[in-house]
Amino acid sequence: MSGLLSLRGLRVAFAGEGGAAMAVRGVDLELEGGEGLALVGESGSGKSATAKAILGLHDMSSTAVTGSVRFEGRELLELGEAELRSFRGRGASMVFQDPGTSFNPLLRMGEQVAEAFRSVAGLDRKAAREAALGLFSRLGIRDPVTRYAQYPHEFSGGMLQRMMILLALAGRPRLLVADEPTTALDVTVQAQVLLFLEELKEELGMAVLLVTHDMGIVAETSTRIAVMYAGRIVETGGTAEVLGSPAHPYTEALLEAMPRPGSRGTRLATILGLPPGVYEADSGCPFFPRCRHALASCMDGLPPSVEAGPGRKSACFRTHSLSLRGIA
Amino acid sequence: MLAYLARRLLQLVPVLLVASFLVFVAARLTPQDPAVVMAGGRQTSTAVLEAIRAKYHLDESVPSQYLRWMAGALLGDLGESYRLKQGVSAMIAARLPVSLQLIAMSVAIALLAAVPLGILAALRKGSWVDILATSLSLAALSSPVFLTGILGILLFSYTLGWLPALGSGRNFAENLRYLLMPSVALALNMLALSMRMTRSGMIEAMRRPYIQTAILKGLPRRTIVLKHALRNALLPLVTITGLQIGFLLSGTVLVEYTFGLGGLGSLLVNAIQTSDYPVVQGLTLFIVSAFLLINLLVDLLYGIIDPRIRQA
Amino acid sequence: MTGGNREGAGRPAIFEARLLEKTFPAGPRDLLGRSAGRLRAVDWVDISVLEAGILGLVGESGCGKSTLARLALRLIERDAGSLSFRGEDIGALDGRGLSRLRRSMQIVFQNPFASFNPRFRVGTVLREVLRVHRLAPGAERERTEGMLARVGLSKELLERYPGELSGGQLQRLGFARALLVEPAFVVCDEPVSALDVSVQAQILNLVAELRESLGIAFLFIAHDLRVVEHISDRVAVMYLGRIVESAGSGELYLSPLHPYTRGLIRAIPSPAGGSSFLRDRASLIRGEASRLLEAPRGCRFRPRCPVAMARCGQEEPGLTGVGPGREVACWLHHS
Amino acid sequence: MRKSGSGRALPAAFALACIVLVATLSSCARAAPGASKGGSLSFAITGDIVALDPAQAYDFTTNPVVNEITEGLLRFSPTGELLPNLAEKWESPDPKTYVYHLRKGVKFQDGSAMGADDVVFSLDRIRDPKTASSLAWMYGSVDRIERTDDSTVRISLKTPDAMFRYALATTAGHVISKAYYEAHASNFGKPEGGLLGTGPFKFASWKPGSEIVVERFDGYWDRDKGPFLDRVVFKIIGEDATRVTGLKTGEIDATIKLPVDLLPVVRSIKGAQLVGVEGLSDDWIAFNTRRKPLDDPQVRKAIITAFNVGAVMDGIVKEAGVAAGNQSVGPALWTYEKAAWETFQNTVEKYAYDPARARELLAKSRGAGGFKAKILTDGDAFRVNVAQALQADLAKLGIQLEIEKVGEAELTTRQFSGKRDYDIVMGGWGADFPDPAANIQPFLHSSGMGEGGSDFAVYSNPKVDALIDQQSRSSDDKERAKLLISALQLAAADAPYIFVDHPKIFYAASEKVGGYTMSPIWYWDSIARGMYLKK
Amino acid sequence: MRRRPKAGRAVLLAASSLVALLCLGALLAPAIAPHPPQAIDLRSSFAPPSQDHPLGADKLGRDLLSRLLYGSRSTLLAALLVVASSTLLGTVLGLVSGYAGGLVDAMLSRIFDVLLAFPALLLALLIVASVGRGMANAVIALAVVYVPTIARLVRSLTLVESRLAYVEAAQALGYSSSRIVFVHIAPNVAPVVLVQSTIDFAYSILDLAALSFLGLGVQPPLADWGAMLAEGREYLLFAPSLAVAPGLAIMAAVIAFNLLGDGLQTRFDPGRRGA
Repeated sequence: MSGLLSLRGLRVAFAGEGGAAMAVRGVDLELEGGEGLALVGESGSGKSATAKAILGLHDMSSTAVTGSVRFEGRELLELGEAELRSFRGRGASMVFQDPGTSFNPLLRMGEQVAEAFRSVAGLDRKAAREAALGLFSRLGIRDPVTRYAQYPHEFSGGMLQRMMILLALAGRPRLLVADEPTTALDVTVQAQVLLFLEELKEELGMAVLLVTHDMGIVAETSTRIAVMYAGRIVETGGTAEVLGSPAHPYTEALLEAMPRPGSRGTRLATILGLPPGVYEADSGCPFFPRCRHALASCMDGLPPSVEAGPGRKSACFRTHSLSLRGIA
Repeated sequence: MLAYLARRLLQLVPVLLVASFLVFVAARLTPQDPAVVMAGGRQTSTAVLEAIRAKYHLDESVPSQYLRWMAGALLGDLGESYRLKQGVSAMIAARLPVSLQLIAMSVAIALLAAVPLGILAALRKGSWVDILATSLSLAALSSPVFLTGILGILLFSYTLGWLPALGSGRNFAENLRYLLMPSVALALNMLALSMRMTRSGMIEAMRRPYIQTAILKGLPRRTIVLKHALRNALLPLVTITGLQIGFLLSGTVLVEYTFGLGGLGSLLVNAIQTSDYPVVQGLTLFIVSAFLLINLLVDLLYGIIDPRIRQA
Repeated sequence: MTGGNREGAGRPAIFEARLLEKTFPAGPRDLLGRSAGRLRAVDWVDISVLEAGILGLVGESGCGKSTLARLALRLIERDAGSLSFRGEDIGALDGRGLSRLRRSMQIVFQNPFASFNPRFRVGTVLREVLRVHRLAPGAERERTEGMLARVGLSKELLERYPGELSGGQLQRLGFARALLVEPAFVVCDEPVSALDVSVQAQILNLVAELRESLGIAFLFIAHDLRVVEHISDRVAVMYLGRIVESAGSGELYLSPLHPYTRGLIRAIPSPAGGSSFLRDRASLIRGEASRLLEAPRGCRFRPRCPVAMARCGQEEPGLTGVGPGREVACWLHHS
Repeated sequence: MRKSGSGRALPAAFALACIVLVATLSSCARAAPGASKGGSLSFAITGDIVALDPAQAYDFTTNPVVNEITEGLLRFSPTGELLPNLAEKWESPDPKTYVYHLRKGVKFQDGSAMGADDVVFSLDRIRDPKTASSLAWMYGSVDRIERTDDSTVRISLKTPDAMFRYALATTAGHVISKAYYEAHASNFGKPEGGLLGTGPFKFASWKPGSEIVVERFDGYWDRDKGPFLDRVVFKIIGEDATRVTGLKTGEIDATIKLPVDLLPVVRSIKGAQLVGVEGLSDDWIAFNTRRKPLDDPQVRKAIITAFNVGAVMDGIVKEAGVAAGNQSVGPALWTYEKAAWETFQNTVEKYAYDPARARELLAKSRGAGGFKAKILTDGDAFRVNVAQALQADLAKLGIQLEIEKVGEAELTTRQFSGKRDYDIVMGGWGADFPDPAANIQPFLHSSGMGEGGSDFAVYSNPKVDALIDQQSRSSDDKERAKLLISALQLAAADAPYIFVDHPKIFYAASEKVGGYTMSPIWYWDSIARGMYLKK
Repeated sequence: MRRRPKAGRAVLLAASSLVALLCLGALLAPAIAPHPPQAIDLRSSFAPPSQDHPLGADKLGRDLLSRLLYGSRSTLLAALLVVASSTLLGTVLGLVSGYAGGLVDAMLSRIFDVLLAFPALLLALLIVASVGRGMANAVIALAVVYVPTIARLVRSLTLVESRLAYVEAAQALGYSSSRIVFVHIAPNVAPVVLVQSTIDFAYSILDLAALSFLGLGVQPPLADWGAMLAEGREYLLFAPSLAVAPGLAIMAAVIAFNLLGDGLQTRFDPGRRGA
């Protein structure tokens, strides 16, 4: 299997007030070329930190990233600044959560787009301008020449995010990491942006690692899913399979907590308690205190990630003894 | 933009009016009798004192004196100095170049040193460069202008003889040498504050998502720092620059006094010490107007750098 | 509790707003600094909440939902329109009357982390409510502890500072604080949008339980139609300051009438993979809402509407009854 | 004349003796070997000039500049005698009439000739209250000034005035060009208008606050005496240390008015010359004799006796003044009847330092048991220091003296205002003329009690007034001395003042400057006229 | 990786110790000063450092060390008065202005505009020149000068706080305006005000020194450091310690309070830590 991206034992720790804040505690993940994988988790689960680590975007003066990030066989964590620079945008690229802050507020929009073409695609000044104007037109922007000279705050959020996506794709990367790309957008705009992303994915054939907290988005966009909890991946598998019959109690609880058609008038399932803090050391299964299926033995060390079906894994001691409910 | 400028200028009018009235009243609250001071002190006859009072309209009521003064001020005539018997406007005009050059040099020194230092300290946060720059800026921030001035004279002029201790040169080039020590003394506070501002602005800017976008574009670090981060980091610096120039205006009072420079600051101190009301009033009004205009310019500059403000 | 028809036919309204209007200065300013334009945040809105009912209000950001919430509580003053509580005109209340009203109407806010004064312990915050309103004198401790239990929190939290609590705990505290004055009507302004899905479920359960056991009526504001649908009896859809459709919750979801409502529902990504917009691209609403500075000519949804007609550019449709308990503001449904 | 420590007014002082302290070299003779013509000299003054106008030239910064440009009808010799200048000779046919014969061929700096019209115009202008000249009082007894012919001017007095004769040697007697004044009526004396006179240097430029430049006038009438320098630049430097530093670095060639504590520093500068002359100024402390308990002479005497003037001389004044022996008229001012003055000085009661006696005096006075009082002074370091010394001495006596330090202008106002709003005030004073009366009448005559007057002690003694009036009308210096001494004897019993010292003034220059000898009356005369730079 | 927070604590510790040292010096001056500060001994005029006068003596033979110790009392007391009064008044005005809005806010803001139109020291100079010199007047003048800055700051903080949900919640609960302003908002603006007033303390030491330097400050024989510096300046060329010692004392005090301000800022505002 010639994986596009392979994470092994990835750990990310930030310098925090109480010492090292362990945001990512050993993530293993595989991604094939052209594949759509969703990385799902609640806030603080470490999904964004994982995404940033792939692109080497952490501030190295205050962050420790260890483990292995292999991209097409190359170890990214060992790359120098120059190599990393040429990797970003061409090998893999990224889209961030808030399009409103992803662009420099003081520079003209056209210039910021053209800059990407110059740097990533190696175009000269004039060609970059042409490319940027072309990009504006492609987004259906009327009067692109005028809009070229406008500033980010004069564009709508949805438009900015689409630009960001195109900009990220300027160097034809094989992987696009999208970190909650629609969370800051309204639902109607979110649909437009997700659709746009989907079209591009089909057109360019790149792999997409979509970071999100919304199971709905996962179902709509990704063939595979990886569920994160407290800095680790607890379950992976095909989206339909995982949502239909989760193997990990956390996945199950997450799905049951969602309001859905027909849930009106019923009590939603809840997950009691809080996830372990970033400074807390491991002791047993991290989901143990909140797990309704937990046994006393779940306290005995970290549950290993085990095969839970074809192409599926789950990090639960009871993977094979539980039958969990999903959503049809 | 023009409407904005017009609105801002219009807003200055009431502020200036009230300020001018305050200045006028403040000058009149002083316990000194200008006629006696002007007479120089000696068995002056009452007739001479009366003549002096009549000549300068000191025998009129305060409101009428104020109206007379304001009417003149609007036409650019700020009255005549009691002590130096010259037109206040002309005195200001004659002394303005020295102060202007002093302030300009200070601003230049402060910013030219502060911005690169601030960037360096921010990029190497926590390194010895940062610690050194931060500590020196603290010392500079805490050193009184007058102390630096006299220590400078003691060291560089009196002991080492490297720099002229006093006065100004005959032309711009000569002035660069003459005004070096005064402008450095004056610039230190601003330098320190600007350095800190640049540093924190830079640290703040480097954390922004758009910097990550820039990194993603594979831009060289230089471009990221100078093109993307610096401009944003300079915004808070621009905001305080107006205020800083206020500090400089105050500072010239002390620096010009120490270095024997015939600028507006020394004029003001002398005028205050000799109860030369017309000079105190006129000069204060001038400085306040200049300060307000500078702040307006700074705001406009802010608008030029930040399109969000420009279009709001 | 069943999911049956709880649209409450026959129950009286506890809260009503009629032709409510609020504008804010916006746009370029003239020489004296006055703004030329006015942003029409809430534009002739009619809503009513029934006793012990839950009215869901849904709309995208900037549509005026939060302004409406603050107008209802008179935290900001309306420009025009009327407000009534149990038939009493509360728009005209003076300070004393307002203070009385505030024991009957309460509000819970979106951001739980900003909802509490970070300098005060939880216990202090809660006891202050009782003290200011002279409730339960001498029994403050019991009352606050009782209320904590009611919202599912441990009394140990009384000694903690808000900064030490999680978002979910704080949001429950928000309810506890609001409920201490024993209100009959609570406005919830996006109470779950800052919360993770597992915590969101706790709050939704809490609201349902409070209505059930205490008979409290709610105006529940959210941008997530799934959440609103889950919790409400009725749902009103707001678009750029105006209610464009209102209906019983299940009904609205099953057969939306207004093109905006329809688009909104279609745009919701579904985990069940049922109604994926990716497979039905045509129904997507295009473009984005932009804030209105002037009253529009024609329907305000027209620029984004997939089925706009000539008339939509001429006249703005009013909210019209189109069936039992159903109202919609669209020319398509005007007979 | 009011004397200020920090630089505004003159300590008018006249000395028969000029004490000269020479640090290194001092050249008195003109055209010494190695002297050269030309060159530019920079001279530091302590503040900006008031105006380029003799009518306003009444202080230590304005006078040195104006004196280079305009000149008086007469001038003083170094010993205080009147010498001819623009007036070739003069006579007083009767005590109320003075006639001046003008020197012929004197030209203004624009080449026009000076005539009687210019003289009458110049003197009348100073007299005119509208001019508001600080020197107008010198013409207080003048009735008429008239031109007799083109080279003669006649001045008639209303009453005889023993001191009028001196006025024409001061800036009050300086002659300006009438035509020039009329052409520059609006900006005369200002940087744009400038000043035109007959002096050795002509006005070139004035950068207010920085410097005034004068250039050599080649048509100067007294060509033998100067001018030699091409240019003199008066630099305005308020800070003493800066001035001395400038002297060291060579940016300053000469300066006047150095504080005593910097004198050793100046001496240590290689090649610097330093000269001090005894002025006839007084540093004085006045009791407000109308304020309780200071209205009791016993209280005043107790204070004087408790005040250790000797320590002040040693520790504060040092070489910058001579002890006054509690008298306003020092030996340098004994311009006539020297013996009589000397006898008086030796015999008069001085209330010398004696703490025990002070306690006795106070115990018997209205201030017994101690009291609180305030002393008013400005920020001048010398005065503040003396006030603090007095404060410490009086504390031992049980008198709590509070120091009220005000600005110089406020001190002036309160010293001269009719309200006399102070308990004790400290100041400086110098005679304008070389005559003992110049340091007696202002202090003691009750006419000075009102606004603008200099009777700082609010002292009023009809007998003293009568004696002073009588001497003023007399033209016999022997008689005048007798009358004045009698007045002083009466006043000594009342002890309205403490006279601390007669301060000196210091001139410092680099060794290359020659051709100037500082005289006690230097401030009424050109400094740069004979100056040259050695090669 | 834990360097920054530790450095922050170290800064706070260093600053507090320095401030404590200064205050201790001022409090214990009578006990530790070798001489009474006003004891004139003309024989010791300009005495060099010796056993008797550890830092030498001034023109009047007064002990420099003793005067420095006592000088710290007037310097610190004056600065404290300036900061306390301006902070109190500025905070109240800022709270009222920010919360009340409308006409009250407009009027107060215009007053602040006018006062802020003057460069700070210039305004102080003008006030002292008109009401008369002396420490009390200098303190009043500087307090007036500092009020609008604090008031502006508090006003903007109040505006921010007013929009926070906890304030709206208090309004919704029917709390009175004064309760909301003084019980709820005030404690939340307090940390920023505390930081600002610490920095203002540093500035007021400098400004008071400047006024004293220009002869507008304390009256002799009392001396604050500014007055000592102004006095010592005359003897700079031959007895530099008379000017340099008080100058350095001013600098040390200003550094201490600036540092304390930095430390407090880091402590209260962890979001901007290291910035």
